[in-house]
Amino acid sequence: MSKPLRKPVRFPWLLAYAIGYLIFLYLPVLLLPLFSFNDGTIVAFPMKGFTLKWYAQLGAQDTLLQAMANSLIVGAVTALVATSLGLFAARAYVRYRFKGREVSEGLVMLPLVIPGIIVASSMLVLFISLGLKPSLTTVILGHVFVALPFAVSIMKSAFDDFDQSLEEAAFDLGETVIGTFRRVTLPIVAPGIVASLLVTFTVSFDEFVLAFFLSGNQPTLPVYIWSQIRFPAKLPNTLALGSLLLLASVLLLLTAEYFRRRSTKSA
Amino acid sequence: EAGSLSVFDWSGYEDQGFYGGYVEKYGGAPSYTYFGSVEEAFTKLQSGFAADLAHPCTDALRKWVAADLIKPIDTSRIDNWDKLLPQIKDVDGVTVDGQTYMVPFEWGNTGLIYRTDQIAEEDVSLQLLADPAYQGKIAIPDAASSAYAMAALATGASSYTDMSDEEFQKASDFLRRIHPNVRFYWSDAGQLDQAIASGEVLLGWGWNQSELNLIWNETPAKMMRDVDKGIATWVCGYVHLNSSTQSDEQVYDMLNALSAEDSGKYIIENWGYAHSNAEAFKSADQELIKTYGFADVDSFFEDSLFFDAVTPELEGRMLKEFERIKAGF
Amino acid sequence: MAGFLRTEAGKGLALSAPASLYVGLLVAAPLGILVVYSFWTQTYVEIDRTLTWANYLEAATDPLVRHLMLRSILIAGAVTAATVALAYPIAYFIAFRTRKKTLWLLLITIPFWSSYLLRVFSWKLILGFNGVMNSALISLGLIKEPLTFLLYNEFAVVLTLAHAWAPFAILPIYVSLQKIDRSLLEAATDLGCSKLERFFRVTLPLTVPGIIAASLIIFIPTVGDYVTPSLVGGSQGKMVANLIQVQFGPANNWPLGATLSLVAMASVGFVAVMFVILATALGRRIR
Amino acid sequence: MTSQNIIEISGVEKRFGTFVAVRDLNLELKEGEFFSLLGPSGCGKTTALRMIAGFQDHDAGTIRIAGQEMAHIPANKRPTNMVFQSYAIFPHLNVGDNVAFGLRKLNLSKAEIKERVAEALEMVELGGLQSRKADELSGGQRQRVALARALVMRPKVLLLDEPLSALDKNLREAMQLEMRRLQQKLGITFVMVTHDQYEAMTMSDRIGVMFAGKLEQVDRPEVLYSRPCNRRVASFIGGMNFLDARLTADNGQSVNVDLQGFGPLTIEVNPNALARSPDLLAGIRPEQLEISATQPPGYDACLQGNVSDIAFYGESVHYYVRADGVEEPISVAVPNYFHTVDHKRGDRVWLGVQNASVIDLGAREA
Amino acid sequence: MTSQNIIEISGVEKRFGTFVAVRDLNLELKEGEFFSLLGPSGCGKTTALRMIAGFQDHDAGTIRIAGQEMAHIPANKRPTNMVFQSYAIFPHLNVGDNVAFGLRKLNLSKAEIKERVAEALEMVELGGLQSRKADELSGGQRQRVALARALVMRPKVLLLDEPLSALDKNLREAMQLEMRRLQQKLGITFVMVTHDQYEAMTMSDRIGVMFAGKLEQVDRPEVLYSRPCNRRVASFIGGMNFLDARLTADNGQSVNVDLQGFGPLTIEVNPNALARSPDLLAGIRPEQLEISATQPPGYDACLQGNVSDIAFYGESVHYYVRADGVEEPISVAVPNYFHTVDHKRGDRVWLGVQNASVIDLGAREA
Ligand SMILES: Nc1ncnc2c1ncn2[C@@H]1O[C@H](COP(=O)(O)OP(=O)(O)OP(=O)(O)O)[C@@H](O)[C@H]1O
Ligand SMILES: Nc1ncnc2c1ncn2[C@@H]1O[C@H](COP(=O)(O)OP(=O)(O)OP(=O)(O)O)[C@@H](O)[C@H]1O
Ligand SMILES: [Mg+2]
Ligand SMILES: [Mg+2]
Repeated sequence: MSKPLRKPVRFPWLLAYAIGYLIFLYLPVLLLPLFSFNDGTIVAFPMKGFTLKWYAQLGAQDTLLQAMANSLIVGAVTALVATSLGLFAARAYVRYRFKGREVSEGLVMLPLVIPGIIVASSMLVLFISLGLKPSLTTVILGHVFVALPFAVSIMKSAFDDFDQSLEEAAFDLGETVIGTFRRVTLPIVAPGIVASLLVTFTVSFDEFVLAFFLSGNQPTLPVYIWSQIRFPAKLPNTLALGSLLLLASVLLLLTAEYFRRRSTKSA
Repeated sequence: EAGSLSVFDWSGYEDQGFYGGYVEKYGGAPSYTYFGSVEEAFTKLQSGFAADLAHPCTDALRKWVAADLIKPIDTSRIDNWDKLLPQIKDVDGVTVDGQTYMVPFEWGNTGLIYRTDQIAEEDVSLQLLADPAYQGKIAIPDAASSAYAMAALATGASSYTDMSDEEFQKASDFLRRIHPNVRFYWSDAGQLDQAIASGEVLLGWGWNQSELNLIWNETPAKMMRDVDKGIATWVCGYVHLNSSTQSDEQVYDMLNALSAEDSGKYIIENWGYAHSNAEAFKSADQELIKTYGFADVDSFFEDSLFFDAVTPELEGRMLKEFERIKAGF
Repeated sequence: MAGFLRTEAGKGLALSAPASLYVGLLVAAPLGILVVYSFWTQTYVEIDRTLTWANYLEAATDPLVRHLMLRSILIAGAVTAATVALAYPIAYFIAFRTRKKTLWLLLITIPFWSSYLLRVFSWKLILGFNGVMNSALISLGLIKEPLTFLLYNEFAVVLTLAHAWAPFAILPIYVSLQKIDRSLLEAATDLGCSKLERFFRVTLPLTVPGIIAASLIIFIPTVGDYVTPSLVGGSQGKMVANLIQVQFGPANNWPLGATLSLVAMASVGFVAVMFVILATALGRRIR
Repeated sequence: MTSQNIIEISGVEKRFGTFVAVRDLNLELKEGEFFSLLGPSGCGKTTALRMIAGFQDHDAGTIRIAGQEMAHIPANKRPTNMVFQSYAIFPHLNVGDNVAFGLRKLNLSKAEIKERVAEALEMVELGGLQSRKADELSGGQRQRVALARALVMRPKVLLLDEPLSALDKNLREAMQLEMRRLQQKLGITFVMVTHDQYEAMTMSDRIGVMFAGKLEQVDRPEVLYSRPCNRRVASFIGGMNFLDARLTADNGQSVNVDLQGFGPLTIEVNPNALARSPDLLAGIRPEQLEISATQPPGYDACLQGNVSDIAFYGESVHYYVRADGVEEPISVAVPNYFHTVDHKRGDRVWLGVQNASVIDLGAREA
Repeated sequence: MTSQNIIEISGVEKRFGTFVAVRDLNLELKEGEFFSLLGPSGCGKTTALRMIAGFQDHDAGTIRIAGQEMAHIPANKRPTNMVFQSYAIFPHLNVGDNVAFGLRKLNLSKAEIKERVAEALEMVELGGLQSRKADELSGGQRQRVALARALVMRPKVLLLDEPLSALDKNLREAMQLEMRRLQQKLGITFVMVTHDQYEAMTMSDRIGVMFAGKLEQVDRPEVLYSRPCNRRVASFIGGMNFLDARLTADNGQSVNVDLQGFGPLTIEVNPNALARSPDLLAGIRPEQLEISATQPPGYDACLQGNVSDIAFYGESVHYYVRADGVEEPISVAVPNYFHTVDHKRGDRVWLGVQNASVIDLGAREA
């Protein structure tokens, strides 16, 4: 036998680019934690000194915490509603052929491509003319609208992989339509549902323009941050909160990934 | 109980030192909702947003009244009414067409803030804004009324609220001339503070709050306070909204707390803002009064320009023209 | 009726109805209202409900509107081009050059779990006068005075948005790359193509749909963005959305705002359709 | 037979839009019968099976199972169970729970469920694998779990949609024997869809051959092979040489014909042939022709030709012979008795045929 | 043979991590040869093919094509072309552009490209379909476009990875003939991967049988069938009854054995058998046994048993006979001469075998 053949190793340009791109993605995000430890209200270089006071003060910022709670509520409700609507719609698109399917599919994707300010302003007009006062409810209505395309496309890919004969098998074994959905469909598309919940929650949690137009006296976090950015003294608090949020979301994502892996391993 | 009163305010004004009397009586703070600008507040209120009190500034009041958003103030129920600075009470907007609509709260200057290490005190003037030497080194607010007030001062218009066509044209031309120098039109004060602190911007039209922030951060910068060269005074205060649902009693308790001498002392000492209560200047720490330039309050009122409510027709023109100027037209 | 619901079409319609009705109503009703408003006029706080073309006339004749519209489309085009061009290699890398696809996709999404406003704010810290970039360059001795062309101009808007839209570009392109049957690539090599030729003759044409999807998702909302331009765009970054926002805000002229919104949508729609047609045609030309 | 009809299908039709997937389906199946539906891809086999199972409504006709009309009875209420082509093993459940899935709807005690699951798994030789995860199963094991899951419901009729097509050759042959054994033991009616002729022939009591939505012939495997009803059926099952034949005399049970290339022969009338005419089509199976270098003795007719091609199939060798007066080469299969190939390409050979080997396929145009 | 070796593979190995997908591969292919790689799923056939094509590096050994060492020559520079299992028709191009794909690299004039494309399409009988869209093609058409696209490049070697597995039976058989015809006409070396024994046997000049990464036997189809090298190869191609045989005398070219059940026989020594020992394994093909109700005359050995099972295959009937002294039932294939089945289950029958039908498979444990 001759010696093993080895091709000359080439410089991995793409990997290098990918790493560079990651730096581009992370640079701005990692500055937030950095300045949350800065002992000064003006966020600029050079930094003044190390402090934890912005974190210590966080607990006392009632309105900030309230805004955060609002965002969590809006995000959670949006995620639930959008995912449920998306679940049923995606199932219909993947499973059934019917007149108007393309139209309906296109329609549901529309929010992705309508400029935010137009959605926001026209919804404000709509809600006011319906006598619906700006409130968390209107924010949720708006957020479900923008989150729906994400939910639908995620659930569609979940149902794409879903072998339809599984449902028929359950039905064939005497299960009812609802029973089949509960005992077979739901557990199998569960990873898709979790992904959809996570993504729609993120979309809502980070959404500003609609929330700004549609929120009443309960601002969501981005709206609150918007007012804080104009008010320098509170900015470091906001940075501290942003850093904590980032940490929390990383943890959440890692947990979700952990469970996803466990479920695919055992599925 | 305390929280049932809702206040629509700039963020930061939820500080309990501003209304100690209310906290004492009701055992807590009212609930606050924030806006980023008075225009934003107006849009939202017009959209049907409801609250008991709001915190606009005088220049907007005429529009608020016209849009039927606010109720007149019964000054007899304001305990401190007589102690309020008379010049402030007279400002157009606190009263509109003879009716009082606002309980003035804080006031201050809008003026030219500059880096003292780069520009000598005797050289500084509004005309410097248009000097090609300062290309990319100035910042002015992204708000038509404030910009036009500055332009009116710079071009010597007789009245800012009621400019003649010719004066309006001159003011617009001035703004057009400084446009190439503008680094950015600031929409939040922090943006201006940081730019001046870093040396990115050397001259800016801004609030005295910015000056203070710079002083606290040890930046060599100050506001040009020479009334002859041009300075403006703004007054903001609380208005009673038509959409208010709380009892008048609670609303007036809050208004009284806000205009009390203690509140004034607190805001002067801790925030460096001038308060509407004349007594407050006497009881506040005189050292700080000096640092913040409030030693001679009356001097502010002599030749300074007040942000009175502009006539609707003029306001429309300003807005439209300002948009063009910003777009480079 | 019950019979219809048991058919395939019936079940499909019933299941998809909530979502499409929801979106349909929330799209149709506001659009309808916008249309109505656009034919009204407003002076100060009074709305005049007589129908008139005045707003459209103003939008059509005012060079400011045309200027801002054009600038918005150009900036959005630049943002789209930059984002897609920067994202394509990453999507390619994840689809073809790594096994840890999930990890990379996660790495790419995590930065977007912070607040958008704070991220934009960070860009100001990086590009600012004494920001990260300038500090670094000065300490390296490459420059003496801070560079001022980094922030408050179109460049900053493009860069900030290219960052903000990254996952929206990477994901559709990744999906279309992932869908490519690997044997097609091998077939191309087998027929004599080098890697580069293979990319241009097979991979690229097959990802045109992904590129189009990514472009639309980025281009259209960018035209409507007013927050980023006002934060990092400086005196040159104003876009048509700022003008619209001014009408709904300070200027308090909703009818004009509605008109401008509709005009903007129409222009954007037109540009988008032209783009799709052009891109598809170009994709077809490659043989 | 004494046994009862368990399935009675008459006049059933299924349309998808304007396309008729199944037309005028008539079929009666006996209790305990093993029936296969055989046909090319897309001919409507699966559709027919799914109408019996209740997954698809039929547009016309009636389906009766165990005497009961099925029109308005949904799939979950029918006395049938199905083994899916993809097996449809629930991925989130282990083997035991998969098999127990349908039982849990029946109000049985836990112990009883456990017992029936164990019994069903024994039956398919998967005893003790209850706690295996679905994705830890091999193809053959998955197939058997699917079978157990259906059998545990004790259906009157078991429907199977190409149950073995995903398995490789050796496993498939093993499972064929296994399933046939099980079916005979349990006495359940099996209806199996397949496109593999050998599978159908070795497993089934009767086979239905379908083309383009139409069931063309239903018969025992031997009859299908020896008396196919027309050219399509004849060529779908096994190899067949088609030759023109002219009717010269009709003797009732048999006819005299003049067979292309071979000349006069007397062949049995095929009762299954769909239409009759003086222009007959005749078929001869490749293995029923004798090939030899000299004229073979004892055959009813002979012809001469040249070997044009030879294909070695292992157990047999196929010679393609271009015969004088016949356009298509005639294929002849010779069993590979002694690992020898007797004729070379180009050789002049004789072909011999017996009367009994020539199949009457009815009118040439049918 | 006078023709040259076009492919020379020696000592080639391929590992995926620690798993050895192909081990010690040695193979020499002649110009113009039709070679098939046959083996069960996962045995490494595709991997071997892809190493020849250059899509996969090999970890050891050498591959020479047309005399040139291929180690550092990328796939796009090799004188080979490939027909992929999935056909890999470019979906964004029409038929003409698909076929022209590789030609555009060759600096040909437009007219020349057009001409060669037309010619290649003619060759696969798709003339005039240049402007068809890829997704408007049927399975068979796709296969032929893939073939044309590779052939138009005039490769020295054409590699085919299960080119027919996606087609249905009738189309597959038609394409088998077609491809064989084309190969003979063009004189190009074909290397085809398949797992269908009949396909390999009917099309190939030589077949390599692979198991678990190892090429176990390379030979002409007839030799593979009559002289397989061991039990695995023997059972992978055709049916086979395995019986123990004890060596009683070694005569050089032949051996005397005592065959389980049948008794003493003299069988030829199999030169391919891998290992020898007194405990031999012998094989008898089912079609080479004679079955009869009475002792068949003229056979070298006989035994008696009972018919335990009957399977009807159409062209033949398989009887499974439980013989005295043999554990496994012995299968016997009888051609279906006259549409008659001669024995019933349970019948007592005789089986007869000739010396020449018993295959020496070497040592029992090999
Ligand atoms: N839901 C449907 N809508 C429209 N056409 C359909 C549908 N289901 C099946 N068909 C069509 O009906 C015909 C018969 O389909 P069916 O699945 O019964 O074929 P099959 O005989 O099972 O084929 P295969 O062997 O390929 O599984 C096909 O032409 C198919 O395209
Ligand atoms: N890229 C790879 N990484 C790891 N293992 C591989 C890879 N490619 C193939 N294998 C393994 O190598 C073995 C041989 O694979 P190969 O595809 O050559 O089999 P094959 O004989 O073509 O099978 P089939 O008939 O199923 O196509 C298999 O066990 C397969 O799992
Ligand atoms: Mg089918
Ligand atoms: Mg393979």
